[in-house]
Amino acid sequence: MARIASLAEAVGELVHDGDQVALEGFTHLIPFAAGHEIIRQGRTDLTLVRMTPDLIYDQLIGAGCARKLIFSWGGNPGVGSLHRFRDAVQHSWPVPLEIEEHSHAGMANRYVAGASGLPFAVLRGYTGTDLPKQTDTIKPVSCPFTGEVLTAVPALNPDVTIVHAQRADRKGNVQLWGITGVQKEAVLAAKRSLVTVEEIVDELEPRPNAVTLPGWVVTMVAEVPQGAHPSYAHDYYVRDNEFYKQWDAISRDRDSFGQWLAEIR
Amino acid sequence: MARIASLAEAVGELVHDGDQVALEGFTHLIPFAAGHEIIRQGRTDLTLVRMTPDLIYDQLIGAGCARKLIFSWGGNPGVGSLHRFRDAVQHSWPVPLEIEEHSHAGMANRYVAGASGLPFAVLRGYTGTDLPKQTDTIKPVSCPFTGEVLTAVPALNPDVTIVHAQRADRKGNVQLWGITGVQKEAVLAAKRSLVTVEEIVDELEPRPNAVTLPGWVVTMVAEVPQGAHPSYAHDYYVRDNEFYKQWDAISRDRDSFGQWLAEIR
Amino acid sequence: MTYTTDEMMTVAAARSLRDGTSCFVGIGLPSTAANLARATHAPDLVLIYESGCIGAKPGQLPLSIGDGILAETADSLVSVPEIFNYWLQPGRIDVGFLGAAQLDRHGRINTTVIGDYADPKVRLPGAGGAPEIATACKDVVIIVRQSKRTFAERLDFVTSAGRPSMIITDLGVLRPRDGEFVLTQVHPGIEVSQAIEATGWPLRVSADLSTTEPPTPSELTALRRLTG
Amino acid sequence: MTYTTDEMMTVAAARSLRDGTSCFVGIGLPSTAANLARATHAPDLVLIYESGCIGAKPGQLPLSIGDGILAETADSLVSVPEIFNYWLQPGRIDVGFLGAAQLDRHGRINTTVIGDYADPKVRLPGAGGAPEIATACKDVVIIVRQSKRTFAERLDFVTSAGRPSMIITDLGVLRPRDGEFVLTQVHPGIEVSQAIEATGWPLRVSADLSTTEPPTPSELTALRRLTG
Repeated sequence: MARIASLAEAVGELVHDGDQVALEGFTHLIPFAAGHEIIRQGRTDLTLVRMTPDLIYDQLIGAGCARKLIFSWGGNPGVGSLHRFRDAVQHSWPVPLEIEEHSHAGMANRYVAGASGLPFAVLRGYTGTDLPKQTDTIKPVSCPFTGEVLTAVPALNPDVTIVHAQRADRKGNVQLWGITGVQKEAVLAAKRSLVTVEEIVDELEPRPNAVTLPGWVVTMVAEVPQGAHPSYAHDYYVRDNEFYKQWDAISRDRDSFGQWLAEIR
Repeated sequence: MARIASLAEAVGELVHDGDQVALEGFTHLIPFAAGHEIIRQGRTDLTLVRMTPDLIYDQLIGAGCARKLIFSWGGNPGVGSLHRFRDAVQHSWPVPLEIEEHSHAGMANRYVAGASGLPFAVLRGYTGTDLPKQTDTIKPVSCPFTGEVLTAVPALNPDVTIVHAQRADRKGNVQLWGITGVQKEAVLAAKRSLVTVEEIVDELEPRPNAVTLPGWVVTMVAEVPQGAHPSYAHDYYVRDNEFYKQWDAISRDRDSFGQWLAEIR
Repeated sequence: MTYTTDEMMTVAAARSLRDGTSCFVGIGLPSTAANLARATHAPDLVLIYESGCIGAKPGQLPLSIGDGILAETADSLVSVPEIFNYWLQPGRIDVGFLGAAQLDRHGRINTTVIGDYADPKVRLPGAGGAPEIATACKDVVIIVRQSKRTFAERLDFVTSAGRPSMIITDLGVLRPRDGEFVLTQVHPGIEVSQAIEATGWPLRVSADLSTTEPPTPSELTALRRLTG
Repeated sequence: MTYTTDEMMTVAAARSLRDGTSCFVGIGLPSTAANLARATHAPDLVLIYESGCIGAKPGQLPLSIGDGILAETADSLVSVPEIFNYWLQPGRIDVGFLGAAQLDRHGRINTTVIGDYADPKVRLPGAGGAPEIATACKDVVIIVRQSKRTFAERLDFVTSAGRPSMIITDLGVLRPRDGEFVLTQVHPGIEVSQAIEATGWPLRVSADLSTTEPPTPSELTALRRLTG
């Protein structure tokens, strides 16, 4: 049974300096509030894992929380670049950022292996690309039956995974719907997990296209309305596309980012 | 877009002598009517694939349709043995039956590999069992990162998969709900597929716990009300537990089975 | 209240399950015992069936591991590949509750063949989920009626090879000591000699042999409500 | 009706999609073109987004590949691992529709870095779904504005290496001939010299060079309704 706590308490207890941390949510249900709480609590040396770093990791990287990034696509969707991510990679600001780079298919399969208790996953991937030259977590593997050579990627098992969902009940059973991305796998792959939710309800009524995570595979649940803003929560609020566009200007130089950071802190 | 046809037409067109055929449905939604149609059309030399052969394959085996069985659990659930399966293995009646035997986890992963376009799947399985001594489709595979030895099983890609679902629309989009077992994987792994449905409707309204198979991955759809009887169709009819019990007597000797067969034919 | 040896076995098996844990449930005796535990001392026991039902709460006993009542009452309903890969395989389930057609002194199970594999005397159903349930769950408990035929000196085939912590029978309870299952508990009214007689290997008896508490009236009432 | 070069490009890309086929859609220009096809000559085109939306039917253009409208209108909504493993990887999708930051004469794409990987001049977003979209779909089409910077003599990094059948730009269409992309089509009003000038490698021109049909009023109306 998941423990229900405040966001500050949950992040304080579950996220430690130096941890490998995955905050997942594929465009939808991105756990922004939890990201801001990590910044507020001043965590450092984190290895951040996420398929699409998005604004949330641009913020954590700019705030100096991260030592390393494991990812597959680091842009501002529909807008352009992630300037804090760029600044860290190109100029080591505010601290150097090591990167471990994959494709979406590779990252998704790394979570699947993690959730499945396997050390690696097999895919048809990275064919003809330069990624295996730069990323040592991409290796060939042969089929024991046909001899065909395929690609292997190692499991991801984050110290802690954080996701946002629409609802939980009082036992910490969690329900999310709409685009559910890789969240189930990311939670099941992790050693500890935190789910922030729009609301805690008495009963989770069944819904189409819903994923339910039983409370006994979730460590902590925190009620955080609007916890995915400026991304969206299906049936609660829409994506704040304006903020995504504004972020381009806010993040473009270190000073304006510093102002944003001071307000968050 | 799937083609909508009669059951006889669909089986006639899709199932050929000598084919590898998977009829799936885990306790729920077992495509019995399609199995009976295969018997009626006198198909022979089939390689039958199914996690739980159940009464449906006991019938096909007793009718002499099968040359080989690929499976993981061959019993009459809650009742006892499959007598026609036993008679075929123990006494080659009515024809010899080759078997290829796995565990549920192995079979499920073989379908997953098939659906994923991979030649094999990796699992932690068969540890300490005698199965790898008898089944040459179980082999060791090493993790390229940790060196750990795990188990590999080859993909299943049936010539044709047949499943039963609650509904389809007129474009052949298929919806099934309740226990959905391994049906999605079995259909996606197959070269051709047939879905029998309780009813064809104008619109598939969204439902909790539903799997939707788009019409463009289904070859043919046939409307067959009660097509899963004596298994059940969630929200349509319950399992005919009495028939499962009666089958024990019907199938126990060749004569009474022969009478049943004459009626089906 | 009087009770049968089967009822004693089921009650003893139910008691072995702690509240708040998760249990991967085989059909038949294991399912009856796990549902009895949920109906008595372990209301928050999480029942998991290989058909993909997680947290099933059937009011009546299911006849198969895929009954509709399991799906309707589950906290979460997943595919069969998912139940094996994401839920069983990583070792996140506390107890595997299994039956057996034949087992040996090491707690290994045969549900495949009696006789030679290529030319069997009796062809049994086969492995099902058991090989992986027996090795992936943190703990494994076997529930089986004890007889010379079932408790075999030698298995014709090893279907599952886990490390069970307990074998619960209609006569008593066996636990591993120095790599071999020995009798550690007899049910009320059962003689040690009966258990020895019903075992195909020379059954050793633990020095600290105890006697099972008989079923309480409330345990029996709950069990009969489930099975009735 | 007058139109922009971007509109011509999008219309040309839309026309390349046949009705009743399936298309794995990247965000931006590819998504606009695929939705235009669905709104015009290909109402039964199946749009597949990497967010897990199969058969999405958005009335308005989505801004990201994970907009709510894609989920709400999809025939089937699946997880991200499933979209890559069960749908993309086996090659069951007819066309992959991709954009590019930089590409070479072989149709290989760079969306990773400009300059040295370890110490890049410009860090680009990276691979996303492109490496597997480019190799797993039966056919691949690239939609990209043509310029010397984008159409590079040499890539600093190969992010995706498929075998596209077409590169559709704001100036014309390139197709592979003897292992190299050559100009096979120019849009109305575009000079061959403009296309050569906007290409970083010595662009060859096909002997059977043709001119694209200009956008019809109904194509333009449909496009402007989508983007407006």
